[in-house]
Amino acid sequence: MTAIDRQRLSKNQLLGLYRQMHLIREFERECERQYTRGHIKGFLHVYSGEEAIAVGAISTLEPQDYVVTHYRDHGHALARGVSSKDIMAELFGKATGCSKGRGGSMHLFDASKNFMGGYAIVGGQLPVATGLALASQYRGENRIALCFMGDGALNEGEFHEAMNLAAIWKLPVIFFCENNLYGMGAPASTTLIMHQEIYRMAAAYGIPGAEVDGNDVLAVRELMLEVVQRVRGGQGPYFIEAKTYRLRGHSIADPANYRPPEEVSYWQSRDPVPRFKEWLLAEGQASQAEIDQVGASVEQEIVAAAQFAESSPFPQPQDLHKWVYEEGQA
Amino acid sequence: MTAIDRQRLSKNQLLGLYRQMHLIREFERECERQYTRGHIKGFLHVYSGEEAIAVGAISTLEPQDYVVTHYRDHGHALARGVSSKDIMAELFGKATGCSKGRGGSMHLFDASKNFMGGYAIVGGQLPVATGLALASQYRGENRIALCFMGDGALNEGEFHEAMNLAAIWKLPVIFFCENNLYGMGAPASTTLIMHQEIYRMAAAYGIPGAEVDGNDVLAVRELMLEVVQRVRGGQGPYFIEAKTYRLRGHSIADPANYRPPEEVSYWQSRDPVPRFKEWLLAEGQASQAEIDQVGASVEQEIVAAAQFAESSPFPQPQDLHKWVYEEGQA
Amino acid sequence: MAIISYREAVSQALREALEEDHRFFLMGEDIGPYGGSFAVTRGFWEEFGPERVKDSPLSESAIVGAGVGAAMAGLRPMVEIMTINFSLLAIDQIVNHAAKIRYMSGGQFSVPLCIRTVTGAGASVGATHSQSFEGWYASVPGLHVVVPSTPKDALGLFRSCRELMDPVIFVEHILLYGARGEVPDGPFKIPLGQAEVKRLGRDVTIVTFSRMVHVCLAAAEQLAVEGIQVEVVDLRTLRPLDMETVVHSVRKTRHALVVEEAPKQGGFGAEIASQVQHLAFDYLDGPVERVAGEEVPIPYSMPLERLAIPDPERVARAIRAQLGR
Amino acid sequence: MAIISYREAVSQALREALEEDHRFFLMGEDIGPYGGSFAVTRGFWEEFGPERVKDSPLSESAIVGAGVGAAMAGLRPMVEIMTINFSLLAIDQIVNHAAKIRYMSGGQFSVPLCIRTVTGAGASVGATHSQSFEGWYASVPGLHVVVPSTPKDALGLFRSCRELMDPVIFVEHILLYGARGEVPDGPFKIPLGQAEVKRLGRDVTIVTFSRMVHVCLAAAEQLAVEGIQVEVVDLRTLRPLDMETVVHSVRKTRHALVVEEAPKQGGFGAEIASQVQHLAFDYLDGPVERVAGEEVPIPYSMPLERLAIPDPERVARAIRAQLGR
Ligand SMILES: Cc1ncc(C[n+]2csc(CCOP(=O)(O)OP(=O)(O)O)c2C)c(N)n1
Ligand SMILES: Cc1ncc(C[n+]2csc(CCOP(=O)(O)OP(=O)(O)O)c2C)c(N)n1
Ligand SMILES: [Mg+2]
Ligand SMILES: [Mg+2]
Repeated sequence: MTAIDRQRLSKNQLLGLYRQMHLIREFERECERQYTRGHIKGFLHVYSGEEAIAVGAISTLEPQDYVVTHYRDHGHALARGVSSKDIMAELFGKATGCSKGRGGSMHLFDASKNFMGGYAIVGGQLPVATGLALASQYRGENRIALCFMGDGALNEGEFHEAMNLAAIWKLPVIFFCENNLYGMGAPASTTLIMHQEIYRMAAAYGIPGAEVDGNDVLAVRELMLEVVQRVRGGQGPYFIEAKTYRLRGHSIADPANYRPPEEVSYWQSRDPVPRFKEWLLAEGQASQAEIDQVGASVEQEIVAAAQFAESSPFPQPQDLHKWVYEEGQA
Repeated sequence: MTAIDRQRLSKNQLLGLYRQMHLIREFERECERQYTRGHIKGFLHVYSGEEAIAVGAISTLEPQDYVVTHYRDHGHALARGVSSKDIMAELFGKATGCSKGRGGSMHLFDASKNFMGGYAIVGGQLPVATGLALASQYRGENRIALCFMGDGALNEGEFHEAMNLAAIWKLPVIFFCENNLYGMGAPASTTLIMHQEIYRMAAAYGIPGAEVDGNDVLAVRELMLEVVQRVRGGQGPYFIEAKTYRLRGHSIADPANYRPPEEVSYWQSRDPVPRFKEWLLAEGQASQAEIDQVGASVEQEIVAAAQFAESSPFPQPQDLHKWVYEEGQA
Repeated sequence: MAIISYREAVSQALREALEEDHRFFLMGEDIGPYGGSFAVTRGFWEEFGPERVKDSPLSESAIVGAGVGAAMAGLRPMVEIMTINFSLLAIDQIVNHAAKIRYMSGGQFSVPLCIRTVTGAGASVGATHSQSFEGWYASVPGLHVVVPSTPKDALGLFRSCRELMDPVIFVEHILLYGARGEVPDGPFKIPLGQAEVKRLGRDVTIVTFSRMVHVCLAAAEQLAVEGIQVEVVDLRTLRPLDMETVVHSVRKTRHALVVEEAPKQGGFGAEIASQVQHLAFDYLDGPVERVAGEEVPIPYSMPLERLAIPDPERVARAIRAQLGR
Repeated sequence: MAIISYREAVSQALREALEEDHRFFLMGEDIGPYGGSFAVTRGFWEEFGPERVKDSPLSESAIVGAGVGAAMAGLRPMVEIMTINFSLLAIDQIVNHAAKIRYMSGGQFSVPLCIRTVTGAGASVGATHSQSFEGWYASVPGLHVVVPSTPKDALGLFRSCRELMDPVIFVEHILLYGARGEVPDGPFKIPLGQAEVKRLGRDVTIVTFSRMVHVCLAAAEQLAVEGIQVEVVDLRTLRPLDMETVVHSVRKTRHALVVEEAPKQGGFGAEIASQVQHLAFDYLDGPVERVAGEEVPIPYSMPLERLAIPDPERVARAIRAQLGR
């Protein structure tokens, strides 16, 4: 991890990355608790174990860039700076939520952060991201679109169509595959021939592909810094595969019994959050006191988020039809 | 073309291949005439210029094998032995047609030949072919499915899904791309990054891919003989790209003005039908008299087909609802 | 008579097919070791093996298309599309291939393909995951569409579907899996195209299907207390559609209300209303009424979601208004 | 007043958008050098350049999805899906993204995307290429669905669509491109949600749209000779749906016939029939009748195809029967 030098990250910035990762982890823990208490409904897919990706990747973007992701989207939203209060309120179905309670866990949006949405049809977000990149190209802006997907998305036809379109039109989009080795319960090895080198599938579209350790926030950052520069420079799309692991089941309803215990414990030992923390300490980039302070501040933030969510009002019944169309349209 | 020795084709067999190619060419000419006379309606996409592919490829199959193709399907049907009368009657919309007048040019079927259909949604036939191969595998048969597609099909998501499914389940299916350099009016260079080496796209699925001169019937045959053996032997799917050219517009309504004249004349000089004829003559595999005899017999067949089509009855009005469901079902 | 859940009924129906006829096999996303996302196929993979319980990639179009091909070749694929929302990714294969190949081939090929899928809102899973497209499929010539509301209907109808030589969309409701009900012993079957009167009444006929049957039965209970006798007709299949049973009931009650979960405009309920007024015009004491989903994407927030789909109170209110009480 | 063709009207509408506002661009299969498969965009590529007339790969889902993204970013994409049949390959993007993003984002994002496509049977192009799915789209909250029958309507309605901040499915009919008609000079517009009485009559109201307007007008001509005065209401847009104009007419004529091209069961005509009987129950002298496509995939063979879709004779017969003449 000498990336640190090349990245010229200050101690503060490093601690900031750690804080985001820790925040995501704790946020997801709180979600699980709130789900059990019945405050969060429906599907709940947590991001625990994959924090290094969202944090590392999104930290390299500019505010004007677009972020698009799939339904496992809390981590990306938090890393993009969407307020934890607004996200938690959304999960509670409250009018103060980042999608005003209309979207729910799988459909987070925040226009003020160019957080263009969580998309719950697997693979469906890729064409949308392509269109955002197209708009940037069309207007001669230098915004890029960063599009996250799971390994499962590579099974879908839309992956193929979007990759091809982005390639042929040289669009400024980064396709970022979070390969956590499983779709829902099916290991990628049973659904994708190239599961061990997913990034190589990009070659079929003439798109450069690269692989990175998805549990190493600085490695993700390092690769992204290069890729962002290239894509912003007009050299067309890029595909990144980060190998990672979800430490929990597919959703809160899934005990994930289909996973071999050795596999789980191998990945637990590579848990990106403690791993980064230990590195910070070992390298003297942060003191235990600073780490503790981050812990306390995150805890406060989570408590505040849950309180905000709980005390916020539900949407008004008379607003049921609001936002189906632009105000004033049928 | 020393393929001839390896393929151990008798003179008779060689002449048979030539007859099929010539039949397709003349059949398509007749279609264009009948279209102008108003006997054929709707879309008419002729196969002229691509004869070496259907004839070469299908000649290597066994009767129990499945053939599936796209909407430009007259050539494949004829090469598979579907009667020219039945096809022409179909194009006339007659009750005696190979699809009883219900399908039309883009939807030819003949169960007796395991000709499983022309499919008119670009890319839609690939999953169907995959399913036929699956049935063979499931029952432990050694039938294979041969699935034709245009280069345009590679833009569609279904290409991707079917390739992946066939690969992951190791299905006995041959995907055969007829790369005639254009979709409708769009050159493949504007729709596919890999347009110059389409066969290499198969690598993304771990499927072996090979390229062949699609205007050389013996070359197509030679490659197919190898591939058929391999696929029948249970080694999983295979992808073939044959470069070719349609000598006419996309459909009869298309003057194809978008094509550079030099390109057209280059490909005219490689026209597979005269090319094979000249080779037969030059190699002493056929005499001019034999060629003339083929010409006469094909002419007779075409006349008979047109007469059959013209004199056949239209479907009965009371049969409009027949075959929506199995007899006796709502 | 045993009392089993809707989930168990579907599960049993599938197991019977697998046990009795080797041509049947299952194909779908996460139906293998995961056991199916609604646990319908739990244990199947272990029992019948990966060749007959085929865990597929996330490729809706390819698995439906592969089902079409395998059916053309003489097998009996049973394809699971995890929810009807995702069926939109395979709808081309369903509409242009499964439904049309028999016709377009002039009767040469059959497509005995069963597509099982899950419909419905009310589970707080948001707009993309809460839709009801069964009405669309019911408008496609060449398809059968089955929408069971009880364990008995699910099992009995599935047994009939197995015998069809044409494609079926078998639509289970996401909120019904836990519903329990009596199921006759023995190999009973329920033919397609026979609606069932789920409750007798003389004042008004409700025509409905799938989960809304239960919502309407609950409304009928409430109204019974007020002296209003509601007859509830469960269509059970949308294609074929049994209007005879419906009209028979409406001629008696002289009032009809159609209830469905999908948004009202263009919902399949319109077809029923249109046919009722046509076939029973002279018997109706007032217009055919409709209660349906609101004209909104289904909101995640539960209080809003509840407003977006019919519940017993809304149905009861509509009937009171209709009868002027 | 100029007399121009439907094709020219659409073409002019697109040209205006491209000329007047750089946010508009076209994207679609073979709309470039090929000129569009129905020649609507002939010459555009040369005139406006490949950046604004984007010839796309055969990737219906990707181009609609890209349209959604570009619209969210503030552009005004006009995507051509070559025919409505192929829209099934993009229907997930239309239904789950274009139609829902405003709602699911709590109003933060708009999707001002116009999808132009071509519907209809009668061109002898077989079952997969002859369908009419506009009714499905008209059942999706969040979409607008426009179905012009004349050059004037096409131009006037498109001008209104340009101003919308929500997605529109603009549905042209394959057999209407050559139809000619008067178009006012100047920048007139036709708002969405306003049906038009295309012919006045006192005996019966036909409610219809798209090409069937012309079929019904031809039937009305025939019937006029027999002394039957038919009023023909052209809905012009299916979502929003103007039932006021329809009901106003039916209250006068006391008879309603709904005509559409799609197969009858589950067709959008059912919605209209259902609403008419509901809104005009006391004014109707008999049930609302419907003439629609037959319950078959569209056969290729022309004599059969003719039987499968309504023609003036069938409409006239239905009206005679309805009026007992
Ligand atoms: C088109 C579609 N098919 C199926 C589903 C159901 N589903 C939701 S998540 C999921 C697994 C996705 O796996 P992956 O893309 O690897 O993401 P991960 O959950 O591993 O982050 C499935 C099958 C869906 N939402 N959309
Ligand atoms: C899904 C779909 N999109 C568009 C069309 C319209 N279309 C018919 S043929 C064709 C071009 C196909 O090109 P290719 O696959 O290369 O076949 P070729 O005509 O060259 O043989 C198009 C766009 C279609 N039939 N299906
Ligand atoms: Mg995954
Ligand atoms: Mg081509």
